[in-house]
Amino acid sequence: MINKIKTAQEAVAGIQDGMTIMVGGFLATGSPEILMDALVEKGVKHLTVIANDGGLAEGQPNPFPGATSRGVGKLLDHHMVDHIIASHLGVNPRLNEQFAEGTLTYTLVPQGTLAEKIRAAAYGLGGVLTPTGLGTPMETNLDELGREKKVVEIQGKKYLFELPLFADYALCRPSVADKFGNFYCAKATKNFNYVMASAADHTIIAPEKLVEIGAIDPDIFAVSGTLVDTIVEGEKPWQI
Amino acid sequence: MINKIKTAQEAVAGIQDGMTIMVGGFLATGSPEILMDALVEKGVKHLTVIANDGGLAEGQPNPFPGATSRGVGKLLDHHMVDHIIASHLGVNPRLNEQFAEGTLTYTLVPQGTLAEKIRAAAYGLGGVLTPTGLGTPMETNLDELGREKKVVEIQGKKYLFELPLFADYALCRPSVADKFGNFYCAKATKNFNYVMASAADHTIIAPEKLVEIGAIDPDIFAVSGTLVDTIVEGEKPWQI
Amino acid sequence: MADLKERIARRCAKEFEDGDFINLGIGMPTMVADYIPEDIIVTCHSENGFAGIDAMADESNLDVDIINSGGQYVTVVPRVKYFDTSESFGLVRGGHVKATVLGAMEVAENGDLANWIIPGKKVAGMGGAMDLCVGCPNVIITMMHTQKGAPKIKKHCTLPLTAEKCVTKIITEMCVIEVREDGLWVTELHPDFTKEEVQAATEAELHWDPELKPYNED
Amino acid sequence: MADLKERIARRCAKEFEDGDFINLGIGMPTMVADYIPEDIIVTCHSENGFAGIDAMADESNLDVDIINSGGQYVTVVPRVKYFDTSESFGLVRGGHVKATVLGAMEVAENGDLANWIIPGKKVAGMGGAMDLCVGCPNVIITMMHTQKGAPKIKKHCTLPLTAEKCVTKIITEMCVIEVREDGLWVTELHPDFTKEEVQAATEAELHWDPELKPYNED
Repeated sequence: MINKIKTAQEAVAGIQDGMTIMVGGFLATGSPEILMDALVEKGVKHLTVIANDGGLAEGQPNPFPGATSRGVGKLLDHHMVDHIIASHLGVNPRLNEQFAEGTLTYTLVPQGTLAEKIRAAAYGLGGVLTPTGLGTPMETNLDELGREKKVVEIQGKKYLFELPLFADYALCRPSVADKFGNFYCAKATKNFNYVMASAADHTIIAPEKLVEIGAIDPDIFAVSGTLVDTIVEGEKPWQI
Repeated sequence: MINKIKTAQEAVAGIQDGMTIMVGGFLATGSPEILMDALVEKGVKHLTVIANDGGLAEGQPNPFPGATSRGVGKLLDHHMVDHIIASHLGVNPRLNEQFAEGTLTYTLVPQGTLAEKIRAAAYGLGGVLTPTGLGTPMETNLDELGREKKVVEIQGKKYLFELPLFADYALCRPSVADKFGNFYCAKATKNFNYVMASAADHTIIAPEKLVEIGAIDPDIFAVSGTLVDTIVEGEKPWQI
Repeated sequence: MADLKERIARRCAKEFEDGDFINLGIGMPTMVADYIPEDIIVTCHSENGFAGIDAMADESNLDVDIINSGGQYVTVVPRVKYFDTSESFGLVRGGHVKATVLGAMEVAENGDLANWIIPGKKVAGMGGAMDLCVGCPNVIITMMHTQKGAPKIKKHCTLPLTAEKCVTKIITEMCVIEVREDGLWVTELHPDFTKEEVQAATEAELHWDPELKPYNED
Repeated sequence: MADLKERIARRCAKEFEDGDFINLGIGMPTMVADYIPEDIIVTCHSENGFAGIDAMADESNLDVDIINSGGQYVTVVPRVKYFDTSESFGLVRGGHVKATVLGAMEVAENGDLANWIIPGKKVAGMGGAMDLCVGCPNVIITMMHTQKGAPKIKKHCTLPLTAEKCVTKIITEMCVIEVREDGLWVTELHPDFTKEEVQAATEAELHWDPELKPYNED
């Protein structure tokens, strides 16, 4: 019978140089640290990363003195990322350093549009029609694959058309998962973890807590275990 | 301070002849019966109903002998509906009777497309691009407001473009809600209740169980109370 | 007839592998679940609201909050995940449900499927069928080869379509047919029938796979 | 300066009614929450994941799973509803968040807003600002009237826009301005300033509402 539980090293073994990965988290809250660590250990290069932001650098934020870098920040520390697709790039200083060096490029996408582009990929829709970004650089900038954007008029109102956003791997951090992979993220750790889980060829989750199948009320689960390929144990709460 | 709790009669007082209402439920599982009863009592006419189906007629289904009609079926019994927008119309015999009489018309929408059209209305998107329905009567039939449909080619693949679907009122049946209106629907009663709650000008919920604010783990809530205008107590489990 | 339907269900059950997520339509397709080996985990999608449908409910375990897409009370497996319609069909449209097993009124040799409406008859509606046929990478038709002797596998569908070019495999009491780019290829033939009998019961032209095997129902 | 910011926050708090669902940006807009009367319920959206943000957290109540959109640890009200980014911005784009309160670099007389990027400077990103300005029916700008003496309320924005024609109201230490179809209308004037002083600090032409009132900060 299928057993999805693997070590972090086994889980990321298929992630190759040049691949596109999605990483859950918002300023690293809700990011799967154990999978970031395994990627750093593996030393993958030239990644395209889809995430809300660049995570956190060492020492960010308060109130945890001496904190290591977090989330996507770990990949940036090791120059593993060639391109980042995100809604905000102002917090982690590694980002602007690497933009200045010319070793990292970026595509900015408004936060809500980013979530819908990923959901469109996850759910087989042809794209997203959103009013967000009209009249701004989002209308004239090329998209993450260098494609021009279209403005569409519907019922007398204008919308920007955005294409779906896929990845090779999605790396998500549930607060609680069962051994089949059904999961949810507690409180404000949900962010991009839910949409990403169904938008990639492979989905790896690193739950903070792993429970037996049937152990909790299934109505709390937000993502179906049928979408989850691999489960990695050992993820810790943030401050530890 | 705002108090959303009203009687069923007060709750439906604003629903006028000719309005469009959305009703949660799938073959009446997850339909707000107490609100259907109040609408019947009020005697509203010429409604447009958006629902998965026409609910159930008296005696349907087994295993509850002597069951009354359920869900949208109650409105059909009293000839309160002029037009129904649904994905399935084969179960409740009142539907085909009234189609034959010429007192009821319908628009069929594939179940997944129906959910996305409602979600697009709820979430400010310009429409839905779905491959579902291509090459079928869905492509050539007019939509629920008599508009022609468009086929759009995106990245070499064809999609049918469907417009958002709004309503004046959404009538939903949570299993559990708190007094602010945060709610979830247990097990297979979710169906259309979640998307409908944010796609109407007014949202009325009839929870089977009403709890104090803060009484349960908020991570189980699926719909924000900020979307809920009115809460009606007294909804019973199905078989009672 | 019951034996033939069981034969089809048994054969169809062999299509699935450990870990698969599939959808079984109402009627004969539902029987398929009974023949999935117990040493693999196959999760069945109930499009009205969950992944993990199990057997029909009886008085001892009936929960009024759990119906299948036909409105019948059913039970669920412990790994069940409930969802709303938007998520349910997101999973379908996104290709996450590997296969759907459905009956058919007509299948055309290019994979077109008609199984939702007969013009002039009672209005029913497609429910989730159009989404399932478009979204699932594998659309498997389980049906009796003919309807009162009339072929159901046609050159072209005459009824309104459920979806274009969607069918990937047809399993009947006579044979197993793969729908390929260049037409219909019979890959398994039941020993009760000859090639000629099967072709005679089929309006579309059948091709015979060079590695044609006997019908595998164990 | 702190007093002037408090003045602006106090005035802005009067915009809200019992039952409102609003979004307060980082910085001065966050201060607005402190002045919302205690006898009404206003629910504040934190676009990273919940409805019902409360005060900043301290060591006694810090939960590592609850941050605001600036990454700071915060607390939540008991009626909190957590959500993912898709739902969060669905609520925004769908118009369900009645108002967003934001700072601005520039506001134009047609309601254009620029507050996310200065070309040539460090790359930051719009985060959720573009969605909020397009989705919320009321976009309220709270800011000091000028930046080091230079007008921020302009005929046209010179910086890249956050959203077109989105601003509905501007609240500064000097006055309250409504953005109408025919331009900027001052509806309240603070007694510390004259009409001439306000116009001199504003590049765009100001119209004076016939029912011009004193600045209402109580």
